[in-house]
Amino acid sequence: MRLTDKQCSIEDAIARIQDGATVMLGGFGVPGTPFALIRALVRHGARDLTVIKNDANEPDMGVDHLLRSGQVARLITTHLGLNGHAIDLMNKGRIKVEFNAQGILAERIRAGGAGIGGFLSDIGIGTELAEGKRMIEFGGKTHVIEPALRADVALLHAARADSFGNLAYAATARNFNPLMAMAADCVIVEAEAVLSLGALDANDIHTPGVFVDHVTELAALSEEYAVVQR
Amino acid sequence: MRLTDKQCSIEDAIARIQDGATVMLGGFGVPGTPFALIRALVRHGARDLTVIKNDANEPDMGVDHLLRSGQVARLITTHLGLNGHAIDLMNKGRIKVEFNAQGILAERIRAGGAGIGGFLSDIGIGTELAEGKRMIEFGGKTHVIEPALRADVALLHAARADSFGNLAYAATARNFNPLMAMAADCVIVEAEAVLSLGALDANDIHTPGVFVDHVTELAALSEEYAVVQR
Amino acid sequence: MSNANDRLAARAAREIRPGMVVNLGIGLPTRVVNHLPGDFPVCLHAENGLTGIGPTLPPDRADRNLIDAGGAYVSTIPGSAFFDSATSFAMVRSGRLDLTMLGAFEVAANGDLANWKIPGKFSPGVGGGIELAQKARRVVVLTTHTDRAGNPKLTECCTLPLTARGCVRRIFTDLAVIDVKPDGFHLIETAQGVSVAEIKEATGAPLIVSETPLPSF
Amino acid sequence: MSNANDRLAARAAREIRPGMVVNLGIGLPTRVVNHLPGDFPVCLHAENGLTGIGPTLPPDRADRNLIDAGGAYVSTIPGSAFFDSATSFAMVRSGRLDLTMLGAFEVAANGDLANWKIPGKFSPGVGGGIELAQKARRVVVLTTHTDRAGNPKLTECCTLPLTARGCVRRIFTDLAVIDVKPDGFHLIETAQGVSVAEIKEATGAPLIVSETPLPSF
Repeated sequence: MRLTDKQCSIEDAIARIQDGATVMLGGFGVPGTPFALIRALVRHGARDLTVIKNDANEPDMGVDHLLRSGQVARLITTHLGLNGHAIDLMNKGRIKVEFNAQGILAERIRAGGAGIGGFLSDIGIGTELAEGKRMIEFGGKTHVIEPALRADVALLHAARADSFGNLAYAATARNFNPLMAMAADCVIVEAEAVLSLGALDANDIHTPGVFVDHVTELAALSEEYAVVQR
Repeated sequence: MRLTDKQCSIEDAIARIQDGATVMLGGFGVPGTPFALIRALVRHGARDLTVIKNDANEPDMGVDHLLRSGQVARLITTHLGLNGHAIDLMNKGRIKVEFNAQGILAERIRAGGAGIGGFLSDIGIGTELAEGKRMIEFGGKTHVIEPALRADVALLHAARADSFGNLAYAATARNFNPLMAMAADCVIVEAEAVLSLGALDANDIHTPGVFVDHVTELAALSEEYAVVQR
Repeated sequence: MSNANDRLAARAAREIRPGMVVNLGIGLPTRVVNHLPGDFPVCLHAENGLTGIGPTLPPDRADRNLIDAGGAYVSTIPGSAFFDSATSFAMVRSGRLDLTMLGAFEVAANGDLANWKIPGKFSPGVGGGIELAQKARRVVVLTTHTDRAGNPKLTECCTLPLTARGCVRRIFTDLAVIDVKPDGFHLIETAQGVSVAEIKEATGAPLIVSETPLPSF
Repeated sequence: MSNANDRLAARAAREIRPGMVVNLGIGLPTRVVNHLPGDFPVCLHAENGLTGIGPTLPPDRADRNLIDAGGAYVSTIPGSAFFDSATSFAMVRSGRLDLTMLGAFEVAANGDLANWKIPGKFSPGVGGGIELAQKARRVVVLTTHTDRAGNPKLTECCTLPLTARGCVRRIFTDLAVIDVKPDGFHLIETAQGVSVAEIKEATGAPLIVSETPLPSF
């Protein structure tokens, strides 16, 4: 037995994304954001997208390119604090924004990846975060039902991959990437290095390649990854 | 800042377990089963235990020692196929056995570790596995509500640990161990080696030490870990 | 009998398409791997936490920490990955398993499968079987056509507790290959030297047989 | 003012007991770490996926992949671990966080906290704050006693959207340390040179003051 090779070009992978698609984007702030895949999605031009990402990066960076090109109809996120432009679009009604508690967003995505319909949580009860959500009494406690989240496509950034799509992330660039890898029908990964099979220790793989559909090696690291004074 | 040292003796750690406690045991078959901690629990003698483990090991091995000593009132598990003695006790009504689908048991434990109340699943609907479970319509589908599982104590086996309790498992000895590490009020780990802080790469830790309360280095590997013809 | 089972395993191996992720259940299904070419592109999944199962190993070469879900000492191949039990079943339930091959006590003409419990006789627990049967994209069964007493295992309805409803798409037996379609069992191949009449006789439900000659295996 | 904030951060640092797992929110709480002895036994948690936060680093020494939840380039210490966002909040929600220090727009006398939204003015999203506030075993607030306009931030009731109900146990301000108990705010320490009358004046809810002299910080 041998494992298949899932390498393809960024353009071929991104070409699969259709108008109206739901797209998950890895990353928390800069680390783990798939900047090259996002640029390709801007070039590709698919519109009316629902984007799921922890944050909206910063002005003129990552997610913000998709906002400026008018491709995003809806953003499911946790915090836009570093991108005033995104907040402005939200306040003007140009994009719909759904805020989730950060760990609840992570857990909803993981639930989608785990093939379950949702989960019971007491987070946000008594605050406006729980308003409009279905409540249930279970095990002697009140819970909200948080629905699982899945996407048509997940765009991820990994430090190292192999040709089957096994992935390893670096430091805090891991964040939402392994969760989204589980939760999309088509998982596309940009990797800083794509290694031969066996180069990653089977014990140290963060995302098993079974979850991954396409992997592409970055010719150069996106400029956004340069360390800057923030 | 520095991280605390959580090393202690097996006896001191196990002494915390009280009669009536719920105890999770890592392992799938032999790999990952905490044989030394189980032996200490037999010596300790706590009774009326609810044990949660994927399986009951084999006759005269691991869980079976606890069954023979009469310490187990209830077993939450997925499959007893390799332990006819456990099946016999079940059929005679000497222990109560609750069977879960394997992935549902894993997910219920993880849910306990994630601090959520339970989750929605369609597994087992239309079979006797779903009988008696609360059902709910959600998102246009019928689900059963699977309650989260937590334990008073989890007993785990790791290949390598550091003194803070960061853990790495070997190969398929991982199985339920990292899930149970999240889901118990007191997590006790036997490790084949306890290394100094920093010896485990921060990227390759399977269970962060924050989840772990006590870690103990095995003086010798339990005889059950010898490779035998099965 | 062993010859017949080998032939059935060899036939079932052709069910596996290049690039699939496949889980092989305990028993007959495990033998299928012996009938794949050594460099066949497939990813075998073991629900105890391994993708990329390599050949089984004798005890003197085994890794004590490396078993499949049936407890056999196995090996890795380049690109294998280890993971926990929740991640393993996340793969199964979220549709990343293209195919599973399972054993059976009974398969009904509507695709119902019973393979985990015989009340009063055999009740070791369901293990991972229920999720494999319910969630793999394609479920096929490998089984002897009749039980040891000669009773059919392919029946109108299951009498034993179900593993999953309507899940089975194809059945490989020592006598035949049978598809499960909305209108019931369809005979699509016969074992060499076995007549259609013999197969009908051994099947506990109507068998739809096309007019055209069937291939044999 | 900066002096006062340093003093408040130094006082709050004494809240951290050896061996605790602690999450320090963005802003004032982050400064607390500067007031811990270099070898103090504590595990700092960053909700973006790190336990064992080490000192912040200047850009020329930073790792581009290693930030805290506020986006600052940080470092590791021996025993640090990285993990995904679901695992990170599993730690929080399952009770493995001994203490969190948060900022506040308003804290009510019943422990209600508002710190994430000012309708019409400031609505960047709640981030991880709600789970920290609701699930850390102990929640303390670090804040200026009044807002820039001089209005009290410690009030009878919160008027802004809540982060979590009844979660705050202790408040560290530039003027005082105040405990939140079932019967309301209890003054337990005063900043040097600040009178109890001044503190009462700056507090928007009744302040319970014991007869015995209070320590100052």
